[in-house]
Amino acid sequence: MAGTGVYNGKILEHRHLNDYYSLLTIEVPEIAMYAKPGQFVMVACREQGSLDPLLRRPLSLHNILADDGQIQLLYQLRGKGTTWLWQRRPGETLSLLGPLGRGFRLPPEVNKAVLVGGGIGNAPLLPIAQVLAQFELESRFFTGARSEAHLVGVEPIAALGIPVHISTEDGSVGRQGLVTEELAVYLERERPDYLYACGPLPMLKAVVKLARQYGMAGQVSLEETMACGIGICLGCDCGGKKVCKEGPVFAIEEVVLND
Amino acid sequence: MAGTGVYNGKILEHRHLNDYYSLLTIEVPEIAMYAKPGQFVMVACREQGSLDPLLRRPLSLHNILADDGQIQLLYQLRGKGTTWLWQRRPGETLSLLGPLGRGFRLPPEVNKAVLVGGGIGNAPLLPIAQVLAQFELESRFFTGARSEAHLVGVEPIAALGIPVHISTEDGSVGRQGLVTEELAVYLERERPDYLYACGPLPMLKAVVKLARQYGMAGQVSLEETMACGIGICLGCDCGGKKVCKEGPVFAIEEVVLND
Amino acid sequence: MTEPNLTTSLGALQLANPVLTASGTCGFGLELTPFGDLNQLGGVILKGTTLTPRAGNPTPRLAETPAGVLNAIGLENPGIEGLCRDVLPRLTAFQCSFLANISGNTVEEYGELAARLEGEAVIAAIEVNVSCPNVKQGGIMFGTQAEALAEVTRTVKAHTTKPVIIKLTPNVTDIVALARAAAEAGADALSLINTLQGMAIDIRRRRPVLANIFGGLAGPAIKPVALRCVWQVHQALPEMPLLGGGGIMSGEDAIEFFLAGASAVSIGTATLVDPRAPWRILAEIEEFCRREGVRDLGELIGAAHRKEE
Amino acid sequence: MTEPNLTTSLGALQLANPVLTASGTCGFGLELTPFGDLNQLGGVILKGTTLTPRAGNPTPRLAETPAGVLNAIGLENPGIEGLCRDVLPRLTAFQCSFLANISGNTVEEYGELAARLEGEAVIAAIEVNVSCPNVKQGGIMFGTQAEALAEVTRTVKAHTTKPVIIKLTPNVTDIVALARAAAEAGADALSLINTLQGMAIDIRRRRPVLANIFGGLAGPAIKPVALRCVWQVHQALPEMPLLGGGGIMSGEDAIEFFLAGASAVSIGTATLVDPRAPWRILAEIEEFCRREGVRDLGELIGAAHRKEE
Ligand SMILES: Cc1cc2nc3c(=O)[nH]c(=O)nc-3n(C[C@H](O)[C@H](O)[C@H](O)COP(=O)(O)OP(=O)(O)OC[C@H]3O[C@@H](n4cnc5c(N)ncnc54)[C@H](O)[C@@H]3O)c2cc1C
Ligand SMILES: Cc1cc2nc3c(=O)[nH]c(=O)nc-3n(C[C@H](O)[C@H](O)[C@H](O)COP(=O)(O)OP(=O)(O)OC[C@H]3O[C@@H](n4cnc5c(N)ncnc54)[C@H](O)[C@@H]3O)c2cc1C
Ligand SMILES: Cc1cc2nc3c(=O)[nH]c(=O)nc-3n(C[C@H](O)[C@H](O)[C@H](O)COP(=O)(O)O)c2cc1C
Ligand SMILES: Cc1cc2nc3c(=O)[nH]c(=O)nc-3n(C[C@H](O)[C@H](O)[C@H](O)COP(=O)(O)O)c2cc1C
Ligand code: FES
Ligand code: FES
Repeated sequence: MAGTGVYNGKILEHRHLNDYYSLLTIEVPEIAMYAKPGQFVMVACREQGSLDPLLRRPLSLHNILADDGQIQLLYQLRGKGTTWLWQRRPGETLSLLGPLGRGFRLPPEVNKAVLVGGGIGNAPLLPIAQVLAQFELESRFFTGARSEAHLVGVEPIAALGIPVHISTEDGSVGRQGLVTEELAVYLERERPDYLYACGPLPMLKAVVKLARQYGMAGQVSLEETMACGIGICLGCDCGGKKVCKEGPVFAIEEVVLND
Repeated sequence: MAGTGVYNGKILEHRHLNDYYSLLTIEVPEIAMYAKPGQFVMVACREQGSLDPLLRRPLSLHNILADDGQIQLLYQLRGKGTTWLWQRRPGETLSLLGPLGRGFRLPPEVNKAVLVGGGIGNAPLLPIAQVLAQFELESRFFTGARSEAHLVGVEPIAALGIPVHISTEDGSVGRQGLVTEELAVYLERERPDYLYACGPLPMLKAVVKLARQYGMAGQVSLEETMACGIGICLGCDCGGKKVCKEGPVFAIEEVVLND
Repeated sequence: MTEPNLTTSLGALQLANPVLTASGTCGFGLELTPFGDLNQLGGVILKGTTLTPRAGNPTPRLAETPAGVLNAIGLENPGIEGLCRDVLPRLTAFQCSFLANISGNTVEEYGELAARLEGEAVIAAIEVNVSCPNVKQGGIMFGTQAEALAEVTRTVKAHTTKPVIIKLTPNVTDIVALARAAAEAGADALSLINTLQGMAIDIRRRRPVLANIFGGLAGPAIKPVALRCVWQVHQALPEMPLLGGGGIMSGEDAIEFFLAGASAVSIGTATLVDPRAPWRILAEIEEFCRREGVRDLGELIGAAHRKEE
Repeated sequence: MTEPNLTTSLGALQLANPVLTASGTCGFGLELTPFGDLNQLGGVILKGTTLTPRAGNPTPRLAETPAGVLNAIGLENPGIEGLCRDVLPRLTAFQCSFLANISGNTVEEYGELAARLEGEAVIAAIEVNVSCPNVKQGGIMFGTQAEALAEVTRTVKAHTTKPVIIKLTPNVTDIVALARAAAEAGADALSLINTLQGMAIDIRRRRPVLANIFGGLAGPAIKPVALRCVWQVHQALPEMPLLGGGGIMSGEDAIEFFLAGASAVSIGTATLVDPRAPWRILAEIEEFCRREGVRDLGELIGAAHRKEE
């Protein structure tokens, strides 16, 4: 993890995509240089001098523009921290701790891969999709959301030439239903051999179940409440492993998803 | 106290005068309309959603532009709250509680008045100076500071045509010494009959002593740590009186300045 | 959709809604009238009152801390006679519930204070502040010793027919033991929590910030401790009505207290920061109930103790 | 001007400077090496260790609160054998002081833990966490009962020649009584404070945020309580060396603790928020001393107790 540290990043662009999602472009070469797909940063969501909110917020690297020394964060407006973040403007500075965690790995042998993302879970999938595209591996992207407005981060993956399958719960766009329903049909028919997934826990559970059912290997990116992001507080446990350090990406074989 | 309330003010201008002092111009007609000389506002020095710093900061009305619906605050960079304030930019909104307190009163009969201010204590003197000038009362302004860089708020009073006497501790501008030294000479010679003062406690003590010595009436504006600014917490006691409500301006006769 | 029913009670004290202003943070209520209609609040708890007038502590009496405020007012108040003579007559113009908050140096003083209020119709209930040094027992706080606490409770009960709410201090090893002592001695309800003992130091002067050295910590910083106390007491004494408070700044904070077991909440520091806070918080509670389909406040009280289905 | 002398001590434990990382907030120190040089710190207090390995509590184990953080890690750790086998050998590469932090379910376990560490030269001192339920006494925490605390202290002392630092819990009525009990039982120094018991509730789910319901509150929110504890104990036991901590985020916060009576400080939550915090805080302490003309840290320790001239 050469280069992990606390760095000031300068906001270059901040684009509110709709009422729920926003895309930050940040200049922070120290992180952009070393970051790998699936890694994340811990963002201080408060003004210097303020102690509330106290903890940094984990956000995945949505895009790593190493040559430009830039990263992009794609985030959903949720509570105190993201509300603060939402109001930041270009030119302002953010304190970032990163790059953190063990990201997505390209497995030694893959013929056909699937990417599966739910809602904001699409955020960390772009960098690994870029790698798949770069190696010209056959891959497909299955994504699901509550409704059209909650579909985010799809275009940049589509732009790589990766076919996209959209499901929405209300049918406002794509197929109506859960992403795992469409995924199941595809797995049954095409038998891809590797899977990358990120999304809400119920989705991940269903995905892992499907993967096991079809004997597929793969990796999932997990979320857990974090304080430090660097393995010193032991707050982010998942079956005896630290999500921030041994994850957030885990091999499907090693992952234990409890209720 | 008609009109006292919590209002959002829009920052129109924010001028950093030097490394220590800053002048804010704020559009807040609800306060500008009702405020009187010597009153103050409690400013929330944190972003909405943050709880740190928790308490509002008391700042005097340095200028009340009733017709324009504007006020000005002249403040010194000190700790957490003023550091936050220092970074605000035009267009941003501040939450203000006010107008608060009992300000300077024009006494029934005055022939010759003196204004005495120390450091940032000059801030609340401008509005009462304006009144004195408006009534064409003979008045003089004595002000002291550590050094030239700590002299603030003098020009707008001078611009009213009121003669100004400057003392600095290091002699970098005006007479070298304490403001009360030059004041004493003047009192002895001219025997003015009324005094308005604001400044650090040691200065106020010396001023009150002088006033008593020369049998002068007058008013002083006091500072005390405040939480509410509206008389409900009893935090700001001065000899059984609430500085925020029965003050901050007290008649010299009624004031008790302990160590 | 019909409006949620927010009426609640603390023992025999019926409240139009669960939002009360906390003692010492709302003066005598009158100071808040420029900011809102007292009649819309569940109740107003008056500044702590002692037998004789008190001048309070020297200043500084306040110190800000991260997300909190320390106070050492020292119970400045006009004394019970001053209260009854000068303040209470002015409160009869309002319909909301006024609660007295009493502090004694001895058990007997608590009894006298309660007795003096018995004839004052405007006082709907008595909140008993037991975070006071017991001068007869070397200054140990009444609220930290089960036996002393029980004695205060019994004495106040013996001198009044009004509902008696014992306000517990969190500065104890076992809040449940003290709650139980007050309950067994006849308390009609418990108020949780008073301030945590704390201090701050001025590093330039190299002296404590507060003239009194120690102060009571209030504000959002103490909310987790207050919630834990409410939870533990509700768990142990599910039938005892609780007035919860400590760091409530929003309707959502108040909801946490209801879920932990409080039947009503007291708003303290929030009012110091924003005098409209009690009204805003009430509106936010209503809004939460509407949004979440809560028809009666009772659905929330203690609900977080019930396991998920 | 010469550099200020920041060497200090906790009983027989000599420290190059007063900044230690708090147990449970710095892993085993090794995790911090990408962010700073451990050898520059006064000391590193290792994650709490128990006799047998522990998996800790289910998640969520963390909840943020205003200016604070609740944790219910549940003492996840590899057990004393795991520590001695896998961790301690890797620490010998560093020159700074490493302190073990031990937790037992019974008095005997504390003794066993201390005995096991006796031969481990890399461990400079033992910090004893007494915020653990005493399984033999119905789960009441050792740290809340003077007699149990004294027994733990005596037992640990009997099994080690290393300096023993008893880490007190603030969740008690009378911190001084407990400090005195530990002192009389032979503690070489006291560590003040561990976390305050608290909780948070998730109002959407209507359940406690933490899977464990309760957690320990740490961070700036508790600083006023921690300072008060340090002040009271230093006042009562001026000769007892104190390791102060609770909410220290800056050098200025640390100075407050020295002035209240601490000889060294422990940095906890600050490191979680910023892994460079211990180094930054040390630099800020140095900077303060230079600015204020403090030549020796000793000039500050307890200085706020001395009245102004
Ligand atoms: C490794 C990792 C990567 C993530 N990547 C992204 C991303 O790229 N885009 C994005 O929108 N979100 C991402 N999340 C979720 C994101 O961290 C939360 O949405 C965010 O912390 C919410 O903060 P808040 O203050 O707005 O909400 P609040 O609810 O006020 O937060 C309160 C506390 O809960 C924690 N918390 C809340 N939601 C979550 C969550 N889902 N996971 C972990 N902690 C949470 C916060 O960090 C904070 O400590 C990621 C989470 C993890 C663990
Ligand atoms: C009625 C009144 C009018 C004032 N008018 C002005 C003004 O016009 N311009 C100006 O620069 N300053 C004025 N002050 C002082 C100003 O309130 C403080 O400088 C300011 O609160 C410092 O806040 P901080 O967060 O930067 O400092 P910090 O030291 O971080 O503040 C910590 C706490 O101490 C309080 N505090 C600190 N200094 C003072 C002080 N001198 N008086 C009262 N409380 C203090 C703060 O309000 C806060 O609660 C006035 C004070 C009062 C009481
Ligand atoms: C300035 C101030 C004065 C207080 N005075 C009293 C009092 O007289 N009697 C009392 O029982 N509690 C008093 N309290 C405690 C509050 O009523 C309340 O219990 C405490 O502040 C916690 O609530 P909060 O965090 O909402 O402020 C006072 C608190 C503050 C901040
Ligand atoms: C995540 C976390 C884990 C902790 N684990 C331990 C522990 O194992 N043993 C212990 O004695 N204290 C433990 N503590 C308490 C800290 O060592 C420290 O006493 C406390 O957090 C107060 O300091 P702070 O406010 O600087 O964090 C832990 C604290 C946190 C936040
Ligand atoms: S967040 Fe601290 S160990 Fe993972
Ligand atoms: S600041 Fe609260 S009464 Fe004056």
